Amino acid sequence: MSAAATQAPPAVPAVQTIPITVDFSGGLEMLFSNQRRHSLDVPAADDEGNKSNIGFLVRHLCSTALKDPRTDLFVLDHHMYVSSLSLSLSLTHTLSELPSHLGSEIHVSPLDARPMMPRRLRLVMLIRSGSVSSSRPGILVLINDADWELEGEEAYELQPGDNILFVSTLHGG
Amino acid sequence: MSAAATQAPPAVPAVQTIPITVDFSGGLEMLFSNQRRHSLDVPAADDEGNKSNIGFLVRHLCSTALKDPRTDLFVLDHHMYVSSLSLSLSLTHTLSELPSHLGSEIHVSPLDARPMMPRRLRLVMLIRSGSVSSSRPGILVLINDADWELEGEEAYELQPGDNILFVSTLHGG
Amino acid sequence: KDGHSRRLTDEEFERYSRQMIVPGMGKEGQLRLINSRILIIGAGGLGCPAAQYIAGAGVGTVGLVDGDVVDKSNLHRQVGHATSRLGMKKVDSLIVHLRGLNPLPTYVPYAFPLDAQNAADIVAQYDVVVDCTDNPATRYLISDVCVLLRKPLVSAASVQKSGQLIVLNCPPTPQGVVDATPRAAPCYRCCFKKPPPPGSMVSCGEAGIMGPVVGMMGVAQAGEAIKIIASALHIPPDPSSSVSPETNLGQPTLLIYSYDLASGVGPYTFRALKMAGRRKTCFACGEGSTLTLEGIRAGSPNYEQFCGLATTTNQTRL
Amino acid sequence: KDGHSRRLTDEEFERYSRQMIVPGMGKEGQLRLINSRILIIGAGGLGCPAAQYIAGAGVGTVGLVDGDVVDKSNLHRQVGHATSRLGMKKVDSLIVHLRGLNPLPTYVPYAFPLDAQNAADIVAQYDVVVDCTDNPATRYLISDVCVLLRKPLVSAASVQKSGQLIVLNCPPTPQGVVDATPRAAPCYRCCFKKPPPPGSMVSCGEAGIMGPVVGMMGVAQAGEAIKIIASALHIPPDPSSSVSPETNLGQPTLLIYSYDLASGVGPYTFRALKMAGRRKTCFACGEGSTLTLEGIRAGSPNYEQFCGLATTTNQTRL
Ligand SMILES: [Zn+2]
Ligand SMILES: [Zn+2]
Repeated sequence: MSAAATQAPPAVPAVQTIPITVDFSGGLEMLFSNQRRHSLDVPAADDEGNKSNIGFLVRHLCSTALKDPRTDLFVLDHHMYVSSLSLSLSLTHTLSELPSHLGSEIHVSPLDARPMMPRRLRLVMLIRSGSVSSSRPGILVLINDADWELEGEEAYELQPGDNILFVSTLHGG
Repeated sequence: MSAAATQAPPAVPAVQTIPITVDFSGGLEMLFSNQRRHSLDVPAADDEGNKSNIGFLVRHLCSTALKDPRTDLFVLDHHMYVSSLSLSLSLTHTLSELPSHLGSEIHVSPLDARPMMPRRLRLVMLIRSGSVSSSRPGILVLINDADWELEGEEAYELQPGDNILFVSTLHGG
Repeated sequence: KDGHSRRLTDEEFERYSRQMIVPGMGKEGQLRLINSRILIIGAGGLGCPAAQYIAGAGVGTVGLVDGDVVDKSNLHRQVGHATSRLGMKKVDSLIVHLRGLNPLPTYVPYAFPLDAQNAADIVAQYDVVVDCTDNPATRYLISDVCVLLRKPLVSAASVQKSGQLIVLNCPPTPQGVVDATPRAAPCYRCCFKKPPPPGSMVSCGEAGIMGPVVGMMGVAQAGEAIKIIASALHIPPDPSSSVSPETNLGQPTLLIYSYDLASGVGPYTFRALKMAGRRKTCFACGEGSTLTLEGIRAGSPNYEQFCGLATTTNQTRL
Repeated sequence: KDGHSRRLTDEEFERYSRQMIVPGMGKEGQLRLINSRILIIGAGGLGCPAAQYIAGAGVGTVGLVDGDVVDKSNLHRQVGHATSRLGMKKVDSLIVHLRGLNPLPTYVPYAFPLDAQNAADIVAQYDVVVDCTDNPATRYLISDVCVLLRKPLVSAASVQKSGQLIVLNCPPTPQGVVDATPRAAPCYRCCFKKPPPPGSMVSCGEAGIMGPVVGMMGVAQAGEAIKIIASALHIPPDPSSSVSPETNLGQPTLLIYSYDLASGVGPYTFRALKMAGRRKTCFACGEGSTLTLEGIRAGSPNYEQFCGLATTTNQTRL
């Protein structure tokens, strides 16, 4: 081993990140390997240097999902990837009606797939559109257990240790 | 007003304190004006200069209660003071059997007093004895929602923002 | 009202003694229950347990609304029905059970679905409404009517392994009044402005439901309805009173329950989420709202269209 | 066991379909329930709702232990009984209701109190034990027997406006084994080493109880018992398996419920408390424990004395 080899390489400027946790509930967790809580380090600023806010977080979740097929964060159930779903897919499709071009990446057990399909697609829409607005129906966004409207909605700037919860509204009884 | 009067008095050395919250649950909150949560600033060290721990906290709760009759922290229900209760009181006494020397400080409505009396006395014992040990029956001590045995019991040193919960064990069904 | 200071009968004393001795309840709370009227809309997975505890507690009049009949697939979770009552109207079946449990309350069956035409006439006769329904169109209708008739609303929902509960419109304040002190309580629309897309509205029948999950939410609804009546939380505090009870109902908490088949109870099994208060811009209770009972009866708003049900009548498979 | 891969009957399919389609349950989970035996000790405020949902879910054999008879003062909270069954043994009364709800399970009544002599023989016949009793002596007895017979225990308690729930001894590990991987689950004594002083042991009869509070805990017990069976959480994981499901049962959570008559649901309504795992020094399950079934039958330990009941036989008033 040469002396040169032991020298540390020049330090790459560390990307500043913010450690947060992202939770899914009300059935949404089933879209994320049944894992309710995900610990993430998100960039402290967006490409334009603005502090990362909730709007950025959703875009970040989106781009992470699309760029990194290894992470199971955006695996739906066990075998279904966001990147394989067409945005034009009608929300009223059931599994048997899925366009065939989605092809081999879809392997969902029939028993639990049919009823959940609409919600899967709903979240796919949420993520793929890259933004959630206050009028986005059916999903509440909570910042540290408070309705995001109490915190400034998309404009809320992420703080280290924040918990962001996405929970779907239920109607059954 | 003279100029001298506007001069600030020499600063008294500030007592270092630790802000914590103390919660009571499982019925114990009824001993504290039905208030579950109490925000306190406790001295950062005991008289001997040791960092304040859980054992100290209980002694502190005890001495605060006995020294400051204004605070309702240790008022039992509305009119019953810890300082008026005899330590030698048998735990099996009911209200009508209370020694008469406890006298006029006891004004408890008969309806809710009788069944709660034993628990009142139990907590009085806890506080008056000035210490809780791991074998103290009937009351669990939780440090930041974890059994205190996971945190070192009485030796656990208080940190700013800590939450200490006293909860009584229930047996009804 | 009459009877708020009457003596309890021996029968009532014997039956309710165990809750009357609970601190905060007492004879006063019990008499409030006996003199109150609670409407339970939905006699299914939420309505059965909710009704059991509301009837058991001695609420004077219990109204039950449901147009469905008992089906065998209901019985794993709808514990107020019975196999021998399959095919019977759910409200009648549930009343058989409730009357067996406690014959003292008056039970009023409404064996048809709540709709825009009948909702106001029914709701007007009750003090508190418990929403145990299973579809968003009815949930928005119930909330709108409760806003206009100033009724507190205990709302819960459940599907699969999740449950939600929130107390709304309590204490009720006039439509359009937003800047009140203490803060005006929100309605269902304040918290859930728009319904989810039509295709995502899965019912318990379609998506499944674990009995204890919906059971927990139904029992919790009974608990909230009982406390509202027993502690008179639905009576707005006297503004001249300096006592400001911290009931935290003006900015209520959405309780969410996440049941996990694969692991034990943990820190996220229950979560209390802080919701916003009444919204200025709320369609139903906000400033300048044009919602009226007459409008609702006449078909405006159209709840089915609002919730997209019209679009799902296209049942042709692609 | 036999039958774990049999077909479901049409009747079973129809009755249980709504829980079978819940993700994680399926036909496999349903068959586990059908092939299981759950013992519910106590047919009162906890036992009634627990039994309703356990029976509704299709557990194959439901045992019920209680020596009491139905009293009118029970009925505000013990929703599986009825006014027409006053004076009947609680286990028989509750079985009337359960059989009406679901005739498929086998119901086994034990119309006498659980005691040191009969406990082991009864518990041995079941897969999971649900403690719905109302006194500490029986709670310690049940836990000790569950440790020795290696049965998971779903324990809950409730009084006035408070409730508690914890899953113990799940999956069961041999007495005395402490340094296991994954961590051995605690027993009741590990969490509650000594009973409270005798005078502080207030029952629901003495101190009162709100129906929905004990109801919530009973329903939650059903939920935990059902998940243990349906997901086989009571079967210790294969040590050769690399899959380590995070069931958090080796270090379980004590769920506490604080119902507040004067305010709405809030952040402290439910709290999840992290308890310690199995204790080295535990009298029942710890290292070198000398507790045996033979000893228990012969009167050692003396549960009444341990819980101070002997001292309360002195009823002379001062
Ligand atoms: Zn509103
Ligand atoms: Zn142990």
